[in-house]
Amino acid sequence: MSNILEVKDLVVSFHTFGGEVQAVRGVNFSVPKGKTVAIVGESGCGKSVTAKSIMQLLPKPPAEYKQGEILFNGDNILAKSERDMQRIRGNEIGMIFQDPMTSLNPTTKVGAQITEGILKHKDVSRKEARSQAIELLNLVGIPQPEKRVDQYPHEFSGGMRQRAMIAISLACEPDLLIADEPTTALDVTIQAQILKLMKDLQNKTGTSIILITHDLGVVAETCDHVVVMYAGQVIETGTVEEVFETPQHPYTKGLMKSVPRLDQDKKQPLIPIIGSPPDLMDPTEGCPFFARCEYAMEVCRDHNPSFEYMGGNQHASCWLHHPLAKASE
Amino acid sequence: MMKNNEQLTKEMFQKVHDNFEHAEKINRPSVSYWADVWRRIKENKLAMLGLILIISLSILAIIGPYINGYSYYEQNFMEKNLKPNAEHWFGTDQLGRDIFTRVWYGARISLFIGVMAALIDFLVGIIYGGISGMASGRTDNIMMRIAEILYAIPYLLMVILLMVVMEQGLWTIILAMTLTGWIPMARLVRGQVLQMKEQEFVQASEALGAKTGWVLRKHMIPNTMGPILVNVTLTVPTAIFAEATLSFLGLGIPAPQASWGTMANDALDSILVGNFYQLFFPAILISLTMFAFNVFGDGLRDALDPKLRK
Amino acid sequence: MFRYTLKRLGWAIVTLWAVITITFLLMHSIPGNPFAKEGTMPEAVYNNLQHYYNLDKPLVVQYGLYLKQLAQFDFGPSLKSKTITVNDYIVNGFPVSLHLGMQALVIAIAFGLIFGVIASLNRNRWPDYVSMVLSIIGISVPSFILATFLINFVAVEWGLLPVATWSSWSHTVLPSVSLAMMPMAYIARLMRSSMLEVLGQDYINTARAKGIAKHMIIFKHAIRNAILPVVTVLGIITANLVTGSFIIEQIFGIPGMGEMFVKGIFNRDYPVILGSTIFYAAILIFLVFIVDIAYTFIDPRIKITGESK
Amino acid sequence: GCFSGDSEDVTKDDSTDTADTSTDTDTSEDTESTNDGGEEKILHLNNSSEPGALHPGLAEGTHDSWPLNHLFEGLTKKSPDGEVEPGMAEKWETSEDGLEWTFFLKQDVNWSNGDPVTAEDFKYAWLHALDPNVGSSYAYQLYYLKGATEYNSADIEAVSDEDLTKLREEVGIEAVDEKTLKVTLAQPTPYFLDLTSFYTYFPINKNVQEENPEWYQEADGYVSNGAFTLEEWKHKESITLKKNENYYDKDQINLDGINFLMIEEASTTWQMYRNGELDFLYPLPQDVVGQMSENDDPEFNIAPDLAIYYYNFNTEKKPFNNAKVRKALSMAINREDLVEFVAQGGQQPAYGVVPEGINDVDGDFRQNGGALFESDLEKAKALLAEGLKEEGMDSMDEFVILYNTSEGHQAIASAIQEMWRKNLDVSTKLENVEFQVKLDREKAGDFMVSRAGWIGDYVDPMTFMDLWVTDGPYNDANWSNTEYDSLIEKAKTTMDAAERMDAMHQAEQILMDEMPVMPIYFYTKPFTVKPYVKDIYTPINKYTQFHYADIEKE
Amino acid sequence: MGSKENTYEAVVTKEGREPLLQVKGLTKYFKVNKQHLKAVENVSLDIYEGETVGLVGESGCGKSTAGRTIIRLHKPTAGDVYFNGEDINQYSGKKLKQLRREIQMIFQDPYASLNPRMTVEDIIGEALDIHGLARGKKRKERILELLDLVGLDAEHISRFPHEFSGGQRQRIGIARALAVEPKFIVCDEPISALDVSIQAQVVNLLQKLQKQMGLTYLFIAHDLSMVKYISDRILVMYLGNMMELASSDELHENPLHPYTQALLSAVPVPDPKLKDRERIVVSGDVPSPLNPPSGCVFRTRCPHAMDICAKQVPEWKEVRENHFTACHLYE
Ligand SMILES: Nc1ncnc2c1ncn2[C@@H]1O[C@H](COP(=O)(O)OP(=O)(O)OP(=O)(O)O)[C@@H](O)[C@H]1O
Ligand SMILES: Nc1ncnc2c1ncn2[C@@H]1O[C@H](COP(=O)(O)OP(=O)(O)OP(=O)(O)O)[C@@H](O)[C@H]1O
Ligand SMILES: [Mg+2]
Ligand SMILES: [Mg+2]
Repeated sequence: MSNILEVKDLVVSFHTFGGEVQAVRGVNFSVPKGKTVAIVGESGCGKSVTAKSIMQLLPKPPAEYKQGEILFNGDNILAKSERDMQRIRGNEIGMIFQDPMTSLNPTTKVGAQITEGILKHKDVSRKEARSQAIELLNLVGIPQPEKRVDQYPHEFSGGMRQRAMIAISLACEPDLLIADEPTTALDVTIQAQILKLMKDLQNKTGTSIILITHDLGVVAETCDHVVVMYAGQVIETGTVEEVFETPQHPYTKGLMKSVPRLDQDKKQPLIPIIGSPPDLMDPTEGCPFFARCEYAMEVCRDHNPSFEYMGGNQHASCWLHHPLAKASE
Repeated sequence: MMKNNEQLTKEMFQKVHDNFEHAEKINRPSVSYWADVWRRIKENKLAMLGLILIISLSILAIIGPYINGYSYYEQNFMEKNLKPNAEHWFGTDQLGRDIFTRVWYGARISLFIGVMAALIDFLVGIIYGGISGMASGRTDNIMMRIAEILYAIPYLLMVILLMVVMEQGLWTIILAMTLTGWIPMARLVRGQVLQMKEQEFVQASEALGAKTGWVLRKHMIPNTMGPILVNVTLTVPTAIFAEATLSFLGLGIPAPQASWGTMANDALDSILVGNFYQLFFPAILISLTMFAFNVFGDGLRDALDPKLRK
Repeated sequence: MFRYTLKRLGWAIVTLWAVITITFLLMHSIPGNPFAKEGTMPEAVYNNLQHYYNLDKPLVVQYGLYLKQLAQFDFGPSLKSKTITVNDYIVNGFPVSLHLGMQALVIAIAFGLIFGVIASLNRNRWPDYVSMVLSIIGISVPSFILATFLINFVAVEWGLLPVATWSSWSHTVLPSVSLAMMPMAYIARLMRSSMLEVLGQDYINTARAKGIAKHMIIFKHAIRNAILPVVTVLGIITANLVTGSFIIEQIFGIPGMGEMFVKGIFNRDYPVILGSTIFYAAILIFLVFIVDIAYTFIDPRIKITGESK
Repeated sequence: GCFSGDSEDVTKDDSTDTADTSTDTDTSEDTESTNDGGEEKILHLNNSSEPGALHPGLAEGTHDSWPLNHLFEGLTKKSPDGEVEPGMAEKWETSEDGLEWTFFLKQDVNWSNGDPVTAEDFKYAWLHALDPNVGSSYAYQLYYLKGATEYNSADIEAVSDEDLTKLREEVGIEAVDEKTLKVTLAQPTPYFLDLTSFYTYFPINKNVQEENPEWYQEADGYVSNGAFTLEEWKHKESITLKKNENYYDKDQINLDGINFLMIEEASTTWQMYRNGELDFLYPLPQDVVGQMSENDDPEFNIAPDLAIYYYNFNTEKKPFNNAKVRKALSMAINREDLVEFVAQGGQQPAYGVVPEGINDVDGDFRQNGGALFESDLEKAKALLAEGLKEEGMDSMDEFVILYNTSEGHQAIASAIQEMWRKNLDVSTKLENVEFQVKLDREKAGDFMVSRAGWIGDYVDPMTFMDLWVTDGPYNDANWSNTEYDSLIEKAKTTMDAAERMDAMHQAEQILMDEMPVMPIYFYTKPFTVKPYVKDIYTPINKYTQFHYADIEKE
Repeated sequence: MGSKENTYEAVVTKEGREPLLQVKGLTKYFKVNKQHLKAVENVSLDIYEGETVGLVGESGCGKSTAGRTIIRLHKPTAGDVYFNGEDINQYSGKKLKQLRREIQMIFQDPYASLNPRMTVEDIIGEALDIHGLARGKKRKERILELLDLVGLDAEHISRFPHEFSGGQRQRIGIARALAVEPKFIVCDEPISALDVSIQAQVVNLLQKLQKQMGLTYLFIAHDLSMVKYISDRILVMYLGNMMELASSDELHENPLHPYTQALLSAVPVPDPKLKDRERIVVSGDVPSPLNPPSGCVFRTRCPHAMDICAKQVPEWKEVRENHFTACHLYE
């Protein structure tokens, strides 16, 4: 089996004051070993919830796993106990969060935050853990790691903090690394540094990576596979080349057209996606993209299309690919 | 997901043209900020309990003294120290006065003291803190230092001076409550103002050419109101409580008027002779009021918390 | 750091001076005099007393004399007692109040933190409500009522502890508990909301993602960060506790400093009023300073600079 | 001042340095050790508050006097049934005109440090208290002595040292020899003998005072001449007295010691009494007094007191300038109810100003005088109407009753307020102020009706009667009546007992007719005592005395 | 900084038009703990009517401060700003208020820049009220007109900000700025906080409005691709200092300054075919503005740093036609 992770039909809801938020509604995708899979989509489409579900980090309540399974190396994570999860977290699956400013404990030394995971999962002495931490800091390109390991996060710059976060997540050489928008809060120059670092590390360790982002540029440059999410659903998957060259879902197409390229002419207007994503509190029966879709058909209003194979590695869920749609054109 | 393809017809695959209209539509009904807050408060059972208690206490404070036909001052030595009974629902006190009537009369005074003290704290605090926060720099520094010094001056000394200078009574007590009570409020307001000054919508208003007064009125005050209001609700019971403490020192409301504080203090010795009820009623009402305002204030804080908004 | 301390010290002296001056003026502007009794005493006796305590001098002179005396750390005599001076009051009373206050403080902090943490970890479930109700009781029952009840039931009816005085450890239990209730409740509530805030922070998720067990996260990551707001208020709470509570000392007959202040004012015992005010203000200033220092240890983000906030 | 104090050793362990003040008894404060086979007999009392000074010349008030009365003994003392009996003096003589008194001290009287008590000690003590430089607030208790007033009122700033010495020498005290003290009075004072048992008249050990002017501030080095000595003084906490082995009458003393606490809160002390932590309790919480007297509790006692509770009318303010109005108000209150239901301490309703317990020529002054007015609602109403008409008023304006903050005073004031409202339809407001403020306002005449009380200094009607002479320092009602003034003057100057008493009876009648002050009740001293405490007695003008008390636990 | 006087001359373009806005040697320091935080240092720039000038740079490099100082929300530490030839630093009171009608600002955070307690009507109406532009019925008409202009529904008028999506909110902010009919708008990262899919909504709207009303923009962003797309000319800033100024095409094709080159190369391109292009990744982080490096502020991260860079501030020069830069490489 070449997939390290397979998410099957995952459904996650939040029970809030206002009612049930169906944050994730049937997500399917898989992560091949040693590859980088991007999850893209607008804010609030369920990327982070999906990622946290893999780590089982969602607070229950309000979160509830209603359906589906997450197979990590063939084992269903959702069926595991909190204790087993603690063994997996940090050890087999590492995670990097979006905001390096808030993801580190401000009152604990960076070194201690790195060694914490090592001490938990590996049978090493404190001293050894510390030297490993220094090594890790060195690995992620922090100068003078011997000194830095005894500093507090606030003494680090934003880029360094994110490097430290990466060091923490890589401390136990996990098989899978989930990076939830690791560069969104950073400047382009720093982003370039971090992405390069991640690529280099992957080449060295062969870790599989799930990279969550909404920057298509980042996806194109760093990932092998793409998962496009919209309103809690996966609407398209495929290799980067497939999705960028032959996007099958109007939403994916819209995403491509709404960002300018450096070489794009000013005269050539951008094409935005009109409106905003639907409310996940009570989503419609039909295609969630219906209200914003320029190709919308009557069938889309009340019927949610199924996730279909498009050839190659590509899947998409759109009625346009239905034989009847092609026929009516 | 659709599996039953047989239902699909060709007509269904006609293009829809008018659907962009929907895209910009907002489906949710329009709710104002306060309506939203109210909705969230309503969902907080504890806070609602607090609110209901506050309302009930207020209503009883208004009508309570008239319910059973006694007056708060009438004494009947033949009926002193009676346990609660059909005639005197909460019993009578050392001078044979009806505790039920007195307790609700006391509710008026205590609640009035609490609310007025909170209001005055609020007004003074908002003005002082507002000026301090808006001025910033040296003025701010000096104003805050003055408040600091004031805080270190013996409170009781000021209260006694006040009691001497002013005629004894309700307003003097209220003033006594607010002598330094406004300081935390001023600090809070100042903090809020400083925070608010950095908010983009305030800067937007400034960019539009708004004057300080305008910014204060239109933006600062309405937006700092949340935490301040929470503080106000929490000041009410604090003042009631503080009045009770002053009563212990004999500096409470003059007889025969009664506040919960003076009643509790007067009844303190009654438990020595086993008349717990004399202390029980005022004490439980103080506690209930504290409880009510506190949970309501907490609920309000939660409801106003922008982090919980969505 | 040294410069900072010096700066704080300078400001402390200015504050104290302002407090002294205002208190001096205030106390001399309230009517009454320390020697008044039911019916007046003969003119001569009164004059002798006034003279004896320099009260016949103009206020400015008295003020000057007092400051001079103060510069030698002498708070002067008590006008009501020929036996103990204000210094004695403090030297005798403060250790007692300190003992009582520290004991109450320990109770308040320990239980306050425990209740707060438990409540926050079980938000909107019964442990939350229980600790909430407990802390509401803590802040809503005036201490004189609580103390009276404790004496009546715990001491007299059930005979578990002695009623009053300050003679053995068992005598200190009831007053400490009575005194601790209010700050305990306050700390519990503060801790609860602060914990809730911290538990929602990203770094808690980071720790969980490392596979750290829940209780370790709470101890190593949550509490330490959540305790910061508690530390801020600890200065004032401690100052209030260790300088004595009049009500608690009065009810339990404890020879602390609390009554010094209140009685001083009621008796117009000028040196006692000034002495206790200065002492209280000094303690307050000192503790706030200590809290600021402590802050830098708990929160490495805060560096002591010349700025005071 | 001499108050810069070297008393920093107060916090040290007090159970150590007692060897030099005590003789042969165990120095341990524990009750385990014994001196006559049984348990140590220590009585536990509550003195309510820290004494200001345990020094006869500097003491003021009851908190000082209670321990002081057990520590010291004057020329005379009071017997358990209230009679004056020899103390340090074994006998005395009076001159014909009542101005010269000669006291002969007992031979075997000694200080607790072994020094003999001498006439010089008395002279020294009294002059010390009168010294204007000492600032004794009870110095005026010695004003009966010739030249005492002059000496004490000398303007210290102005007077020269020689002049002051001269004034001092002119005070009428003379130590004729070691054991003979001659006293010359300024005026004949029939009750002088009674005064000599008062604490300002106690001696102090001259040598001790001169060697260490602060001897009285700590138990260590404390020297007294009474039945007990000071064993331990934990400031603001407790005072422990121990039997004085040098006391001439020590065989009569059964207790090993007395322990005074200083807890002010009456409810706390009552709980301590209930819990067995106190053996005797005075004062008691009002509610407790009410309940105990209702239940006829065997531990409950009511001792008489020499004090009156009354209201001042400000006779300079309309309509209280009108005697009819004043009288109407006084007649409209029900004193029996007030005493029974509000004050609850077995107090006596007052229809005069002199309480019971003071001897007349024959019998009791109060009983001989009887009730000088009566409560009568109808008459009160009529009088009020009449009085108001005389003042040209239709009705009584609302006025304020001023009292100093205290629950007891508040209860009385509330009850009187209600009685006036109900009976005369007169509305009033209550204003409680701090004690200090009340005094200030009374002095300034800034009141309408104010609460007051007076505790007799000595056991003679005069201690009450001379309060209301024109411009008298205690005459807060600002009342003036020449007839009354001359009657008081007459009573003060005559040595003829019958004439004196008669003049005072007449004066009291005038006072009650004019009613510048409205008597309410005479105080009592309700107390509780455990049944195993025996042989205590309560002189009318003092707290309960334990000199001869004993503890007999089964 | 001996080049202050010459700077302005150098910046004048040869088109001969009078610039709408002239910034001369603008400097803004903040006092932080008794230290100077050099947020903006000696920035000079002319902006011509109807053009869009982009301002890019890393976070904290002083873009917002520059924008705010230009429109007098901050008082400059040094330097002048001329609007229509008049020195606006001398303005106060009435004149300043008048200036507020000419110059407006759009803010970065669509959540924070709208008062959550005001309806859309009040938010947009505020501008009208402050300047007394319309009252009563006319006020409402004007607001509806503005809503229409930014593509919002009339029925949105009574709604509160939290009911809108980010893009809609940003449009409300634009409507508010437009209410006073300004000539010049500082757009302080108006799209950075928006989802890619809706960024285009705002950008398109801004472009449409510019065409319709002849607006002039100072467009601040850190996303080079969007800046390039929308701007006529681009000014690159680093640590408060100007690095490079050129027309957007010129800047893209011939970046002169090593920093610009690094910036351009760091921008990820949404094209998998270009995945393996050679990139210049600058190392390290931006130094603290409290203690900026001597000489050229970029030298600490510059791959071409030379000895002189530490010693001397590079001069602001026109290296190619209408293409300015401050770099020792071009001396
Ligand atoms: N704890 C929670 N309680 C209620 N709803 C939640 C909670 N966490 C997430 N949601 C909801 O789930 C949905 C998906 O959120 P998620 O965080 O996965 O979005 P995202 O794709 O990561 O967006 P972003 O790009 O902003 O990070 C959102 O609508 C959000 O409101
Ligand atoms: N009011 C202020 N007081 C003190 N320092 C300030 C103030 N405003 C900005 N600064 C500082 O000035 C520098 C420049 O800030 P500015 O906001 O202009 O940067 P920016 O380029 O807009 O960054 P971003 O991309 O993050 O918005 C920063 O170091 C910032 O901390
Ligand atoms: Mg997310
Ligand atoms: Mg900015």
